Formats: sequence, C-alpha cells, structure tokens
Amino acid sequence: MALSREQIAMRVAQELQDGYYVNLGIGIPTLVANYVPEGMEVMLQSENGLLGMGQFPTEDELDADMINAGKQTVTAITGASIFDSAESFAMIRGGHVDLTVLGAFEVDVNGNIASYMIPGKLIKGMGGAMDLVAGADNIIVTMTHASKHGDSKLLPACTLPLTGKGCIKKVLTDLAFIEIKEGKFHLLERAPGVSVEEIVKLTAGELVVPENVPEMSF
Amino acid sequence: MALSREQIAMRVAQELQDGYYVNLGIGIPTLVANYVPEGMEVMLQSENGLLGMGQFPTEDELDADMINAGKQTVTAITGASIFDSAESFAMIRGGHVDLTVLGAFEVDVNGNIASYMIPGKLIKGMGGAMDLVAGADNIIVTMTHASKHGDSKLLPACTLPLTGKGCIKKVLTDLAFIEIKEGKFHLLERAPGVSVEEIVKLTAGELVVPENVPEMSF
Amino acid sequence: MAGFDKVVASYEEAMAGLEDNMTVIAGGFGLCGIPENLIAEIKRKGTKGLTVVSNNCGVDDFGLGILLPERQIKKIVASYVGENAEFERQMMAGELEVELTPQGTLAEKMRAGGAGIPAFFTATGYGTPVAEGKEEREFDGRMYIMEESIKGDFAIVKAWKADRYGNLVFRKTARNFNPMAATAGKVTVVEVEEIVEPGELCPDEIHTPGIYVDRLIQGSFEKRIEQRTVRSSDQ
Amino acid sequence: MAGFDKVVASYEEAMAGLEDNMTVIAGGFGLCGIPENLIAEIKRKGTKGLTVVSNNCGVDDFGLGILLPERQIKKIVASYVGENAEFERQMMAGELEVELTPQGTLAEKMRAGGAGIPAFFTATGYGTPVAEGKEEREFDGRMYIMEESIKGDFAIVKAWKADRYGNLVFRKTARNFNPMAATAGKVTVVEVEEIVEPGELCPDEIHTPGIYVDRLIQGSFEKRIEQRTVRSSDQ
Repeated sequence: MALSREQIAMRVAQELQDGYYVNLGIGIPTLVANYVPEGMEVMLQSENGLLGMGQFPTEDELDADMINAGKQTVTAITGASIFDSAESFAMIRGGHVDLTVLGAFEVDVNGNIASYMIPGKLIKGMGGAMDLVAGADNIIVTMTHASKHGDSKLLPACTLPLTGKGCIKKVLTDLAFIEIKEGKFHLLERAPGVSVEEIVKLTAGELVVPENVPEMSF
Repeated sequence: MALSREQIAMRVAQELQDGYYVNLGIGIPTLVANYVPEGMEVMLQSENGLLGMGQFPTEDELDADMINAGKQTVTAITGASIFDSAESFAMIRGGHVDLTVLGAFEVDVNGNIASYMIPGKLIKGMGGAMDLVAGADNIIVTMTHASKHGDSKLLPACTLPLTGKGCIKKVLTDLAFIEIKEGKFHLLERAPGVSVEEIVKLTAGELVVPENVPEMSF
Repeated sequence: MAGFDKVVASYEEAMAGLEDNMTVIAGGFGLCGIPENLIAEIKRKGTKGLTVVSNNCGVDDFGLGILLPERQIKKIVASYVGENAEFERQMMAGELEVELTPQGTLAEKMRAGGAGIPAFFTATGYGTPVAEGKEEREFDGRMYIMEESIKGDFAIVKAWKADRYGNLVFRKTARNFNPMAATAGKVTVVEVEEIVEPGELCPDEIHTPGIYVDRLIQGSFEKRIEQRTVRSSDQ
Repeated sequence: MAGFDKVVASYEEAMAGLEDNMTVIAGGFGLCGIPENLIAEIKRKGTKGLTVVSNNCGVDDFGLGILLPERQIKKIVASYVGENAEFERQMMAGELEVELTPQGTLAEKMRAGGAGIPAFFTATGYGTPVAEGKEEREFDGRMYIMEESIKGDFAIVKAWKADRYGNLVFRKTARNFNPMAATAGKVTVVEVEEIVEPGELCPDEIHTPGIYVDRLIQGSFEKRIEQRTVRSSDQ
C-alpha cells in the first residue's frame, strides 16, 4: 500500500543522525520533526533566521515576533540562536545544514527539480527553495510518486520551470525510496506491499531495479 | 613657514562637519581628533571593528580586548558599537564613512595614491588602506609636500606601487591645500608665509595656480 | 552630540524626500518585523510609481499590500508573493511588474548593495528561470550565476530598540531582512518600539551600528500575526 | 543533546586531524582575539607546510609567530605583516610565501567562503599590484576586480563565551576576524574563556550560531597587549 503522509515522514526520519541541523520544508517535510528516533536529537533551521525551532507556542507564549518560514507562530528551543536573513542563507548556501527535506512537483533522472511554478497558474515565487536545493549536499525530496491522474512525477526530464539543476540525489515517494545517479533513477526500497511492477509503471524516467528490492520497515 | 604636524591636523579638522563618521589613519591623521571644532562632534571608526573610538584607557581601564587599528589599547565612547571585520569593511567599502584621512608616499595628478610599499624595502602590507581609499568618496591625504631631499611627492604619475587608482581629490601638505581634478593639481590654499613660487617649485605634477591663493587661517 | 541624534519628530518628516518612481527597500518577512507605520506614511503621502524591494508584499489590508489599491507600486522585487488578492489581480492584468528573486539571493543582494560589492556569484538559481540573461561561470567544478547588488533611494526598517545615535537592536525573528535593508538605502529610515539614550545598549550587542541610520522614529505597532498557530498549554 | 555538545576534552583532541600542508584560517587582529592555545597546540604537534590565512602573523614569540622558527608555515595570506624579525628574515630569504591581501577583501573572502559565494567584485585593489591576474569589470561606471573566496581545512577561533552547542559570543574588539573564520573551516575549532549551558546565552545576542562550530574547548589566556597605550587617570 502507498505510504501515508505520516509514513513518508517516518521513513525520512530514519535518515536523520544525532546532531543533524535540518531544514524542513512546508507540508510532509514538516511532519518529519514528529518522528525523530528515540535518543537522537536534531536541530531545526528555519530560513527566516532561527536555528533551534521549537513547537507551536501556547496562548501565553504567542509572540508576533517569533515565526517560522511558513509564517506560523513558533517557539525556540533552549540553546537556539536567531540571526538575519543574510546569515541564515549564508548557512544554507554555504552547505552548513546537514539535511534538507522538501517537496516537489517533479524530479528527473539528472537530479533536476521543479517545485515552485506552474506556468499559467498563479506564480507565488520560490521563497528560499532555490537556495535550499543549491546549497545543500544532502537533500531528500518527498512527494507522491504520481499525480492523481496517474502521471509520473519522476521524469526523463522535468517539464516545469526548474527550482534547481542537478542537485537532487534522493527521492522518497509514497511508493518508493529512490536514488538518482549517473543519469538514472535507482530503486532502493519499496513501500510495504507495493510491487516493483507498480513502481516501474509509474516511473517515467529510466529506473534501475536491482534483483532484490527490500520493503521499507518502520 | 611650513606647517607643523599639529597644524596639518588643525587644517584638516576644519573640513569636519558635525555628525561626521571619520576614519583616521596612523600618524598625522590621528592628531585630527585633537582639533575637532567646538560645538561639533565626530565619531571615529577604527577598521578593526569599532565605531565610536575614545581616548586611551587609564591603567584601570586597560583591556587587552579593546584596541584600535594601530593595535593600541583604546576605550569606546558612550554610544559606541562593536562589530566584526566584514561588517567594518562593509561600512568602509560601502561608502558609509563620511571622511577618511590618511598618509601617503606619493599622489599624482590623476588621483592615484601610493602609500604602502617601497620595493626593495621591507614590505609590511596594505592593511586596510586599499579598502579605505577605494571605499570613500571623501578622502584627505596628509603628507609633507616633498621629501627631505627636496623631491616632490605630488607627481605627474606615481612611481611606487599604487594603493588606489583615481581615488584622491584632496591633499593637505605642510605647504599647501590642493585639489585634484581633470588630471591636474589645483592650488587652493598655502601655508601662512609660504610663497606660491615655493609650492610651484616643489610640485612636480602640473599645478593650476589661481590669481589669488589665500593663506590658511587657524 | 546633536550631529548624531537621528530622532525625527513625525512620520511625515521620517519619509520626507520620498518621490514618485523611487526605489524603496523594506525589511520584514511576511508581516513579521515590517515597518508598518512607515508603509502607512507612504500610503498617506500617495507616492506613486515605486519600485519596492521586499521579501513579500504584505496582505490585502496590511503591510505593503496597502500600497496596491492606489497603484503606488510599479514594480516589486520579492521572493514570495501571494496571500493577496489585489496583488494577484494587478500581476495577472500586467499592471504590476514582479521580479521573483530567491530569498537568499535577495538578502545577499541587499547586503552587497550596502557593502560596496556590485556583484557576486551564487549557485542559487543556476539552470532555472532566475538565471536567464545572467552570466554563468564555473568555479572549482561547479556552476554559478552572477547576481548584481541592490540599493534603494530609501530603506525602511523596523527594529525593536534604538539609541538616539541610531544603533539598533532587533527582537527575535523580526530581525530577518531588516539589518541588510538598513545598509542599502541612500536614506535609511528606522521605526522602533523604544528609543533609549546612548550607552543603554551594550556595544557588543548592537545588531546595526548607527552609521547606517539617517532617521529614527518611535511608533506603536499592531504587529499582526499572519498564521496564528498555537498548541494547548497541557501539551 | 549529545549530538550537539561540541566540547572536547583536550587541546590535542581539539586539533586532531590537522595534517601537513593543510590550510588553516585563524581569527584575530594583531594579538587581539587570537586563538593562542590552539596555535600553541599546532606548534606542539609540529605540523608543517601549512598555509595560514590570518590578518597578521603574530610577533616573534607569541601568536602565529611561534610557528615560524620550525618553519611550520609555508605560505601566509595576510593584510599586514611586520613586528616580527624571523618573519622578515624568512620572507626576504624566499623561505616563506606571502600573499598580501587588503584587510577588507580578506574579511570578505572568508565570509564568502563560508557563505557559498565563490567570488565577488570589489573596488579595493583595482589598479594596484593586488589586481594583477584578476578579472576587471565595470559596473555603473566604476571599475572593480573579482576576488575569490577562501576556505580552510581548519578554522581556529577565539571567542569569549560559548554554550555547549557552540553558540559563540565575542567580547569587544577581540571579535574582529573570528566570526568569519568560524564559518570558513571544514573543521572549525573554537577556544573560549567560559563555557556555559545552553539557554544561558540570549538567542538574539549570539554572534556565531553553533552550526558553524565543530569543536569547543575552554582555555586560559595570556592576552598579550601589543601596543600598551594609557593616559594618566586625571586627564
């Protein structure tokens, strides 16, 4: 069965390491924070200028001067630091964030990602997404494997305007965990109960399937 | 008579305006701080990261963490701010300092300045001088008009390696106050008792002399 | 030190000299840390044809969004626009020019503008629509694009506290773009919640030195919250 | 949060992994704010062939100068060298390579190295020996040269206080190059006068966030004064 949003987040959380500084995008990536493995700590970077983002505030803690990159009110953990936007993106663009998790509309076999713009629809802007994909070595894209209409989002070449070129190496969809290298997708794991055939059918870009494709375990 | 070091500083101080942020180089420029006109305030920028440099400390105030760009122990005035070297030079290079006063070996009719290196002698480095001359709109160079051997320091073209190209517009020597424009020196004022002829004789670069050259007044 | 006292008496004085078709750089992220009263003063003045550089453009009835109904903004340079129906209408109708700029590039462009750096290279945007018309270059095996700096005729900034000399301290994530904006204006105008005497701010804790600040005014702030998210206090 | 505790037990551990011919970026201006014990540890280790990036090179018997007698430094990138007889001898004898870099350019090169900016343009040094071999370009009627960023295998930094997570606070003008150096090392090692628990430093007052810091150690410092200038207390 296809993974739920929570299960996608749980599988991403398995990639965390103790001491990681992590930037989580809006949507499914945000959920990853709920599944940090026991005995492990990560620190969340919010690109509007906060390292050590905490949970939402209580009514008493609510503070208009304390928001995250999604403009939601948040708190800071003990040991957090706050800085300006140039410093925040120096951190991101200088490769100091250990893991970035973000969503996408499409990725392709060359590691290109399209995530910010659908021509003809309203254009809201890329925010920090272009900086995040260009600055990080370690990025995990989370998205559904295909659209509601069954159109693959893992393509030979992205069709939408790019957010970044050649910067994605790992994609976690509701069906599979996929690595991108040497111009091909490589199937690493499949969602429990999902067949390799189903994944192959919904992957438009060239997919290398090893003899044995383990199921994800949670 | 040629101006003393103190008189050079006094004449430079007449160019100050209330509210000026000023960077003073080592030597004669440092003395300018002693002659700020009554009722006027300037704030001294020290390029190692201090805006609002005060006087030397008393024995009690002495603090190894509190020095100026000449590595001398100093104090900070009330209302000072302290910052890192990148911020300090952002200030300097971004043109935020109102007046820079510094010494030189040579200047020429095109506003070039040589001040940091005499080939064959020990090379100590340019420190912040290249940043200061490139970043400031308003620079006054202070130096003796000629060497001890009578060789002019105001040249058709600098002979020493440059600190900056085309960035000097005002020079105050022990003999004269000179403006540089349109590839020529222009004599604005002469030291009290110094003749125009003497200045002409000791100025190697082309010098425009107006009909009336006022004496400096102190 | 009269020459360093940056305090002005009114918002009118604070924005004096702002003219049609000027460029205004504004601090703030979403509605957090925005110079809300300085924006209101621009609305009151009715200045038109502005180019505004800001991460976002406010919402329909707050922040920079209030400059839209009277078409005071000609062009906006921002990383994320939305949450704003009139903005959408004007953009779709071609009445408003929008230059989308990645958030980190935007912050760095402002900083560079204030720091005397006319251009820099960044990997951000390489191979994307942002790179169109820009120089591309390889350094150490990786591709980058050249981005030019931004300066404003005016910069409008919101800080928490300031002393009379214009030394600024920001509070929490309301800092965001404000320190960079402060460096990049020919005239930098700052509004704060509290003005203190010189010496009350520790020199080591000043975020923006007063050298960048031309005018300073104390205001009162609505500080509207865009996404009010709370947890129950027993969680 | 064990994963974020940057404290190491000894200076040996602090500099573990430093090898011959590596590049080391050091904070400090003159003898102010220099990581004096980390430098002493490099002397003790006897690492050779180092490229050192620092505004100055210490004096004969203190700071980076102590690495000269055993010829541990192959090349130095600095803005001002002098106050050092052995340095002068080695430079004149061609035993030590010296790359003079304007002070502001040096600070910006370190910052750029940490910030993912491979190169930037500056007016500083245009038309001077510093510009030799560098690209020149006109922006808005003025000439600039292109400078490339600097990164180090190690960065050695002196701060005043830190919490265990490596959040740093600097004191007075001992800040200088330290914050930029901290961002530009593959391994950033920081020594401080005092280590406190997370939460004791105000998030708004942290100069360098812990994300840049890999190792942290508390030391005791001589803090030698290079130019002791005092006035009598009745002045």
